[in-house]
Formats: sequence, C-alpha cells, structure tokens
Amino acid sequence: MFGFSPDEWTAILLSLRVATVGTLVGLPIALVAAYALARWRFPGKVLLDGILHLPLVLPPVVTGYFLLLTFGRQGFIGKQLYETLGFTFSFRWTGAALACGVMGFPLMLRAIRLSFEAIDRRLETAASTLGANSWWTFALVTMPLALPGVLVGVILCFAKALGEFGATITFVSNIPGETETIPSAIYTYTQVPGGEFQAFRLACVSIVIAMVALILSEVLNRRIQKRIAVFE
Amino acid sequence: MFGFSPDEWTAILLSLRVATVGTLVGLPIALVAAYALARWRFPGKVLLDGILHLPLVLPPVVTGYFLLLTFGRQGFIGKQLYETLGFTFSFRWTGAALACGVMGFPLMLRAIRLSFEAIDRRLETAASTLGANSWWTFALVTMPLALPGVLVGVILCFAKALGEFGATITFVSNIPGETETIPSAIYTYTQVPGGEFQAFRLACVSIVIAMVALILSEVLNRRIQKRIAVFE
Amino acid sequence: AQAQKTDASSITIFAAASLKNALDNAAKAFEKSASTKSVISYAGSSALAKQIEQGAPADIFISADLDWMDYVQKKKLIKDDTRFNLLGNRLVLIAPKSSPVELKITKDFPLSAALGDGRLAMANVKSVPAGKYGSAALEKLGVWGEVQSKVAQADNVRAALALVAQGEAPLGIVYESDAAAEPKVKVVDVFSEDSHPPIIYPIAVLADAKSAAAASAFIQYLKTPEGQAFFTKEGFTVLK
Amino acid sequence: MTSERTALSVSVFQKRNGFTLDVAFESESPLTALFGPSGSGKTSVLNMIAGVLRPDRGLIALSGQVLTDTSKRIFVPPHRRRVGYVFQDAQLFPHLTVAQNIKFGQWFRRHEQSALPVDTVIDVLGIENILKRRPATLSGGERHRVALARALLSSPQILLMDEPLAGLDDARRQETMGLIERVRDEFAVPIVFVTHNVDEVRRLASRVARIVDGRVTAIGTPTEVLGR
Amino acid sequence: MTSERTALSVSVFQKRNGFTLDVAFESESPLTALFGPSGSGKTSVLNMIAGVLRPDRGLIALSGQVLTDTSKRIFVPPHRRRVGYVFQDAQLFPHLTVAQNIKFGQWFRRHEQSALPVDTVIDVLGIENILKRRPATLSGGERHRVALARALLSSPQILLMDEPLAGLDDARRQETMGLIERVRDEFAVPIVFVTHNVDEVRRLASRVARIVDGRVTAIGTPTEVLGR
Ligand SMILES: Nc1ncnc2c1ncn2[C@@H]1O[C@H](COP(=O)(O)OP(=O)(O)OP(=O)(O)O)[C@@H](O)[C@H]1O
Ligand SMILES: Nc1ncnc2c1ncn2[C@@H]1O[C@H](COP(=O)(O)OP(=O)(O)OP(=O)(O)O)[C@@H](O)[C@H]1O
Ligand SMILES: [Mg+2]
Ligand SMILES: [Mg+2]
Repeated sequence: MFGFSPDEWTAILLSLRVATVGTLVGLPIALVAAYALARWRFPGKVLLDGILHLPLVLPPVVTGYFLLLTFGRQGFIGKQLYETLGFTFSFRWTGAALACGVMGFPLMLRAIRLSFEAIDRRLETAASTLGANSWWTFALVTMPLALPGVLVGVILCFAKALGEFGATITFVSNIPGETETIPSAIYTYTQVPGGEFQAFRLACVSIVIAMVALILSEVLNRRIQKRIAVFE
Repeated sequence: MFGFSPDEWTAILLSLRVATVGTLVGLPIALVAAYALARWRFPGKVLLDGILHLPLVLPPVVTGYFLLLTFGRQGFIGKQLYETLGFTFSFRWTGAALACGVMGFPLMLRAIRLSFEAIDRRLETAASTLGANSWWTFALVTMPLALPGVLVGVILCFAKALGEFGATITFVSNIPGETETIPSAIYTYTQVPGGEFQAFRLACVSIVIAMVALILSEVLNRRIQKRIAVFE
Repeated sequence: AQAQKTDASSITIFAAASLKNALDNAAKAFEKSASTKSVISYAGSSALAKQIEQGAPADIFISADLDWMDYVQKKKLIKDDTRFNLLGNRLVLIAPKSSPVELKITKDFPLSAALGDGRLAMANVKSVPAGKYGSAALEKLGVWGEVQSKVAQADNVRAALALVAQGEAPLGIVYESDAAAEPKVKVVDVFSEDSHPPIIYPIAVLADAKSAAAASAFIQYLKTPEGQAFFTKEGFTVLK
Repeated sequence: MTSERTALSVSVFQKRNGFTLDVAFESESPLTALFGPSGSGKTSVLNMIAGVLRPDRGLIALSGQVLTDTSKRIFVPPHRRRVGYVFQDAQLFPHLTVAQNIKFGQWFRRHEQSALPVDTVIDVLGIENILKRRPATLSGGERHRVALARALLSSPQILLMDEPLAGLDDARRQETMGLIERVRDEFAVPIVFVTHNVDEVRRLASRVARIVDGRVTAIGTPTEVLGR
Repeated sequence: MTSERTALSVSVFQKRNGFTLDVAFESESPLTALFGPSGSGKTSVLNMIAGVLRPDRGLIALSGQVLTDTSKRIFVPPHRRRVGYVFQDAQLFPHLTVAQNIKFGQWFRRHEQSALPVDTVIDVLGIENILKRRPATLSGGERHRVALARALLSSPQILLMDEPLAGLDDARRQETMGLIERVRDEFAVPIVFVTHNVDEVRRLASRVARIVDGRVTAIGTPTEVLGR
C-alpha cells in the first residue's frame, strides 16, 4: 500500500506502538512528578528537577548511551531486571519505547506541571471542605482542571517520541521489525545514495501521524476549554 | 581551566551564545504565534499549528537538511538574504543559532500558548473597560499573567538548544570556533574509541549550564507565582 | 513474540549505515539461495560496537573502519579467525556539477586557493572514517595546514556530500561510492591509494553469535563473485 | 424618542441558550437603578452598555453618542467608551498591587479631565492601609472597595455599578453612598446602578427599571416602581 | 471553661504581615453571628474552623471534639471535619455542572444521615432550572445560591456561612432565611454566620460576636451587642 515495503510498514507500525507506549507509560510518572514538583517542598527538589530535564539538555546520543549502560543486559538495572524478572529492554521494542519515553518525558512533565501550578488552589480547598481527601481532590478537581496541560504534555511527548532517533539507535540499535522506527529508517535511507525519496516519504508519514494526533488533541482541548472556561 | 582545551572552551562559549540567541530571537515569534493560536480563529490554523510542531516530530537530521535547502546559500530564502543583505547563515554561528532556535521553538510555543489559554479572560475585559486597547491589555495583563508559562517555554527552548545536535551539524556542520557547539563536540568524542571521558566532561558542562538556567528560572518563577497567586 | 530469531535460519547483522543498499541486496539474494533470513541493523560503527559490548544479539559485525573492529576484538567479542577485510573504497574530491574548478591531486596542490573563502566539506575528521582518511591524505600531501581552518565537518559522508550538492561548499571529500550516485556533484579527482591509510570495511562473526554457522555461510557467500557484485555495483572495491 | 437630550438609551435583544434578554429603557436621570431578582439580566445589561457583551440586535446611546447600533454595524470598543465599571466580582488584576490596580484606569485616561480627588476616594473607601498589597491577600470586602475605587478614579463618562455596596458594613455603606451622590451631582457623571436593596434605590436613584426574566416590567421613579 | 456542653469553642491567634488575629469566643447558641467591619477577620475565623487556615496558636473544639489544638499538635484535616462552608465567593467547580457541584459534597458524605431534603433546598433557592449548566454561565446571584445549596446538602455537622444572603433579592432572602432557620432548629446543625446586615442578625442569631481589627470587642445576644 502506498508503495511502502513490508519493512517500512513494520517501521511505521512500530513507531506508532513505541510512541504510544512510551507516552502512556510515562504519563502516570509524569503526573506524579509534576504534582510533587508543583506542590511539595522537599530537599533535593531542584536536583530532581534538573535530572528530569537532562534528556532535553544532553545530546540524544549521550542519553542513549546512558540507557545502554543502565538498562542494557549488562547494565546495573538491566541486569537485575533480567535476572529477577527475565525481562529485558535491550534490543527490544520495549527498549525503543523506553528511549522515546525518556526523551519525551521532560516535555510532558513541564506542561503538566505548568498546569498544576496554574490551578486555583481555593477550588481544592473547597473540595476538602466537602469531604474529599487529597486523592479524591486530585482526581476530581486538580486533574480535570489540569487536563488541557496534560493533553499538551501528551501530545508533545508523543510527537517527540515519533521523531526520536539518536537515543533509540544508540540504545537498542536499528533492528528491522524490532527497533527500527520511522526516524531510524529515515536515517538509514539518508546514509545511502538514492535514499532521499524514501526518506522523504517516511517523513511524510511521521507528519501525517503527528497531524492526526494534533488535530485529535486540538478537538479534545477545545471541548475541555469550553467546559472549564471561566468566561464564555 | 578545568583541563578543557581552548577548542572545548570555545565550544562551551559558543553553545551558550547559540542557545541564548536562538531562544531570545525565537521568543517574540513564539509569543505572537502562541497568541494567534490561542485567541484567533483563522483558516489554516490547524495546518499552521502542525507546521510549527514539525521540528519536534521530524528527526533532527531531516530538519537540518530542510534548513540547508531553505536557508543555505543556494536555498530559496538563503539566497535572497545573501543577495540583498549580504547575510548568510551557512557555516556561521548564526546558522547554529537558527537551527537550535527552530528545534526549541515548538516547546516554547506550546508552553506559552498553554499559559495564554489558561488566563482568565475576564481580567482582559476589565482592562478594556479601563481604557486599555488590545496592545496595552496584552502588555499589562495577558503577558504578566502568562509569565510562568513564558518562563517555562524559555527554559525548555534553551535546554533543547543546548542539547541540539542533529539539525545543527547537518545545517552548518561542525567548524571549531564557528559552529562546533557542546553537543557536536560530545558527539565527536563518542565516535572515537576511548573518547568517553572527554564526552562525559563536556556533558557535565551542559548539565551545569542547564542547572544554573533552571535554578534561575525556578527562582524567578517562585517570585512570579507569589505575585500572582490567587491564594496565599 | 520473540523477534530475535535464534533459529539457525536467521542471522542478525550489525552493519555500518553506508552499506545499506549493497548489503540489503546481498542479503536478499542470500535468503533466496540459502533460505537464511537476515535482519540487518544499520547505524554508526561506534554505536554498533558499543551495543555489541553491551551484549547485542548480533551474529555479524561490519564496521566502516578498523578502529571499531579493533575495539570489539580487544574485548574478545568476535571470533578472531572469522575477521577479514571485506571491502575498500576510494576517496574523491568533489565539486558541485556546475563548478568550473579543475584540480589535480598532487603534493602541495592548490586546494586552499581553489576554496577561496569557501569551505571544504568533509566528514568529521576525528571520528568518521572518511574524515579521518581525508585529513590524513591532505596531511600527507602537505596541504592540511592551509585548509584545516576551512574545513566544515559534517556528521557523516552523506551530510558532507549534501553540503557540496547544495552548493554550500565549493569542494568536498567523500567516498567514490557516494559521489557516483549524486547527480548534483562531479568528481574533481581521486585520491591515490597511497595518500591515505587503506579504507577498509572489516567483517567478523561475533563471539556469542547464536547462529554462527549461518553467519559463516553468509560471509562465505559475500566472498563469492556473486556476492561481491552487489558491492562493486555500488562503487565499493572488493578486497582479496 | 431617542433624542440628544436623553442621557442614556438602551434597547437590546439577545438570545443565549434558554435565556432571552429583551430590554429597552431610556433615562435622563443622573442615577438609574436596575432592580430585579437574581438571574434576571441586570449584569448582562451593564455588560452591553460597557461593550463587553454584544447584543444580537440593539442600540445603545449615551448623551447622543451611539455606542452600539447593530443595524448600522456601529460598535465602539470598550476601551473607547470611557465607562467606569464596578464588576459584580471585583476583577482586580492579581499581579498588580492595590495602588497599581487603581492607577491602571487613571493612566489610560490621564488626559481626560480628572473626575474625583484620589485622596477622598481612598479615604472614604478606607483602603489607604492596603495600597501596597496584592489582591490575593485582601478580604472580600476590601477587594470590592478597591474595585470601586478603581472604577471611580478612571475618569468615566458613565459609571456602571453592579451591587457596589455589597459586603460593606453599615457605616462604610453610608459614607460610600455619600461619595456616589457626590459623583452624581458634583461631577455630573450618569450612573447605572444594580442593587437588591430597596433603601439604596430610594436614597440614590431618581429612576428605577425593574427587570424580570430579561424584560423591563416597570420603569419610573422609585415610588412609582417600588411603592412606598 | 471549655466544657463538653459548649457547642463551639474558638480561641485562635495568628499574625499575618501586619494583621493580627486574636479571637476567642464560645457559643452554645444554635446560630452564632460574626459581625464586624470589612477586613476585621471574620472570614479568617471561619477558615480556621473549617481547617483550611491554620492558626499560629489556638484551640478549636466543636461539641467536645477538638478540631485544632496547636499545643497538642492536633489538627483534624478539613475533609474529616464535616463542615458545610458557604464561601464568600462561591468557589464552584468550573468543570462540573451545577447538579454535579451539588452532588460533590453529598457523595462524600453519603453514609452520614442526610440532613436536608434535596428538593426543598433546590426549590427554595430557585436553582431547578440551572442544574445542567456550568458555573461560567451563571449570574452572580445564581452562583451564590448554588454554593449555598452545595454546602447545605453536604450533611454538615456545622455550617459556616460567609455572607450567605448577599446578592439575593428580598423575596428569596426571606425564604432562604426560613430555610436556614429550619436547618438550625429542625436538624439541629449549629451555624456560624457572617453578615453585615443587622436585620439578619436580629432575626437569626441568638448570639453575636462583634469582631473589630482581629479582636472580639463584644459578645452576647443581638440586643446586647447591637442595641435596640
Ligand atoms: N497574606 C496577608 N497579608 C496581610 N494581611 C492579610 C493577608 N491575608 C489577609 N489579610 C488581612 O486579614 C484581614 C482579615 O481578613 P478577612 O478575610 O478575615 O476579613 P473579613 O472580616 O472576612 O472581611 P470582609 O468582610 O471584607 O470579608 C484583612 O484585613 C486582610 O487584609
Ligand atoms: N451562556 C449562558 N447560557 C445560558 N444562560 C446564560 C448564559 N450566560 C448567562 N445566562 C443567564 O442569563 C441570565 C442573566 O444573567 P445576569 O448575569 O445578567 O443576571 P443578573 O440579573 O445580573 O443576576 P444576579 O443578580 O444574580 O447577578 C441568568 O439567568 C443566567 O443564568
Ligand atoms: Mg449580576
Ligand atoms: Mg470575609
């Protein structure tokens, strides 16, 4: 279909899966981290904040290499995981999802945190006087009010994950059917004469996917905004 | 100092300059675009929105290649610039700044837009009844209230610009003293056997710079939040 | 579903990205003749070497230069006896198609003058093989000192090629195999073999290859004239 | 009917899912009170006079100047209307201090001849001690008083006040009513005033419009509309 | 002094840049009114009873149960206090409909024996027509009435009401006062009530504390405190 080779189709589907899984698994962690950073005071907060930004600051290759050293089968976390659970990230699509999730994480975190910080805390107070403990308050007030930011975070992370290349290829290499995502495939095509057209075609697929995701998020956002707008 | 070679020092200073210029030049554009996307309705809005996200979605190398085709000396914009103004991006630090700015732009845009959308528009209405036209309202009400988001946008863009590598090296290559930023230098080191230590050292510099920027933004943010908090 | 097939009918190859076209075709032909499927992961040699060090499930490694093969060999990650030099390549000086430049590569040839205030596009001279070979050649020819400050180092050969093809740089040094396929550039001259260290793509079977037998069979196939043809077609030279 | 002499002429129509506002009244009175149950459309009328809400159809004119005329597509934007609007819920700028909030309006109309003496307003409203604070640290009544001061000091051509005396204790309420009377008489600024309080209407208004369910059901002097 | 029989006992101290709150009063009365000028600390006292503001020092007890005791480090969190709090500025949840806003409190206290009949409250407050709307589309008075309904229906053990009758027209104010009386008498929920209106105090309260500048200056029956 559309003249894509089976390998390319595999890469497209894999990219979708990797970006989706990376984003969705990262989401709850981002929610917790964003909440902690927005609301709590604890020693080492700035340090944690800084560490969570690292994937943004470091060249992706460095992040990928670091993941390889940590979550590779010889890595100090990867080894534990493999020996205790028999689970490994290395050279699996799960590793690609990890890399993409890690790279997109800071973006998601920041957007969500920004939204948490913008919430009128008097509404949370009101919820507590009505009998909601902090969990319920979070679920029924904080989260719904922060939804536009969560949505932006998700879309940023997803988009980033779709485009992520340096960390992925460094961590889990570029194995067709397992870890070759769209950007890796594009990279490979740019490395040989005559691959430009195919690279371009794959880039277009990325764009289309991102566009669809964006439009979806936009529609959702408009609905949410309409719901929680303080003024029509 | 710290055992860095002069070339490395040059790379560090250059990275700082490139990231700062890329961010600051992008900021006004991001403000306008974010305002337009948050407030106005116009045909092709979703398309514009999508295009502004592209640097996030595409592998950096593709963005860099695209910049080369557009802003290179033979590119259709680059050529005009060179012929009319004698100004060129190619192989200049300005080109690196352009690449970094472009790569960080979507992040900045999104954070700012999120803040604009979260503003209580009744306050803008109040400003208008007090005689402020839309420019003044923007300057005195919208902007100050969106400051936390603008700050987040700036820091995200700056961090991304510090780490940007793929687009920069593809667009303006790696010329020590002119376009060799920290990530380019790091990348070079990771590509030679035994270069890990130097790569690591440079990565630490990136981290330190980002940390300082982050702490600064955090301090500023806390001040702003304190000012505009709806509740103490 | 375990995608890294461990059965003998499938091999995983880690190969330098510049080999894609030739190796893809060779692997396809080999699959037809020997019904061994091959999965090929293309990336930079350094990334691949480090992944092999971290236990990547590969059977064969093809590096774009000797350094990274030496790196994995030193760590005892390959079967020493299977290593050999598969391919060679030639370095060429290129210019945009429309460029009137004429140069003969000789000792002290006027490269700097030909560049004017333009840049010489090369792959990274510290890390990318083509860049390393190129700078070595220029040094040997006695012109490196003059042009060193005019070099624009790209991420890889293809990016250097793009800089010349786009007219950003008036001259560039790339592999012949790349230059041949790009219609927007022309070859100004070829670097002589003795001006730089030999350009070599070494290949080896990895020490903990899961399908060592099939891997060896594939390497044998690459040595046959039929296998070699795929590489010569893309502009590589086959080493004996 | 709408003559130059008519101070304020309002005739607006708007449908908003379920609620229909169809209000028409004229008033030459220095202080017009809008009176009526909650949800009847009083705030909506003020919003339309201020230009922050556009009627579907309608005409609003003040001292002969047309502010809104949908049939002629005239719509003077709010910042050109020189209204002083005391919103029902203060709407102070959270990022500015009380003093800056008050200056906000003054500054944009600094070339108009200033209306009230600043010190008097600050004194009567009792906000001298909180001038340096930010709205988030104010009590409900304090916030309301700052909003009053801000509107009073913005050199308005017309004052729109949405329950301006709510949340004030009796003593301050009396003083503030005195201030409003001064604005009305001394500075001749027409005032439109929303309230639920009959006493306030009797004391301040010379004309009252009773609005029920988006319609004017009675208009006249306080005695005519409210009885004795 | 603080005995089991005392319904409500408050004694709190707090310094907040420039403002010192130092309030102590006890009341066994079913409805205690806090009366005093704007900015005197009435809302702060309610906030402390509700547990949304912590005093620097102090003790708050309700029907023998200690809610806050800084000396013993006791602090019952707000969601365990079973207060029904009508905030001065509504604080409706903007993302929920009116009906959902009201359900919010009911749901969390659904195991407590329900206090008031829902229909009566909705009827008296006149919000049946707006149950499906979101707060952003409500008028000021409507918002306030929804806040009242939400607090009344949350099965409170004590009702805190910050100017609950502000913004209501006379007819509805009378009806609502009747409702409050019913809560007070029939359901025996103690009420603390902030207002500026002397008539309301006289009608509803059996005990009044006058707060001025963060201090209780008088406490007693309405006649004792307010005179005749
Ligand atoms: N963060 C703060 N810093 C300084 N003063 C504060 C702060 N927060 C509140 N105050 C002051 O505390 C005082 C009491 O406030 P409170 O809201 O309790 O008053 P109130 O009696 O409810 O007034 P109102 O009738 O106007 O609602 C006010 O004078 C207010 O300005
Ligand atoms: N978006 C909307 N959709 C439906 N109805 C709306 C919307 N916005 C406002 N209304 C209704 O319009 C009516 C008039 O509102 P308005 O704010 O003008 O009332 P009001 O007379 O000022 O009442 P109050 O005294 O309570 O402030 C109200 O019944 C309100 O519910
Ligand atoms: Mg109103
Ligand atoms: Mg109060």
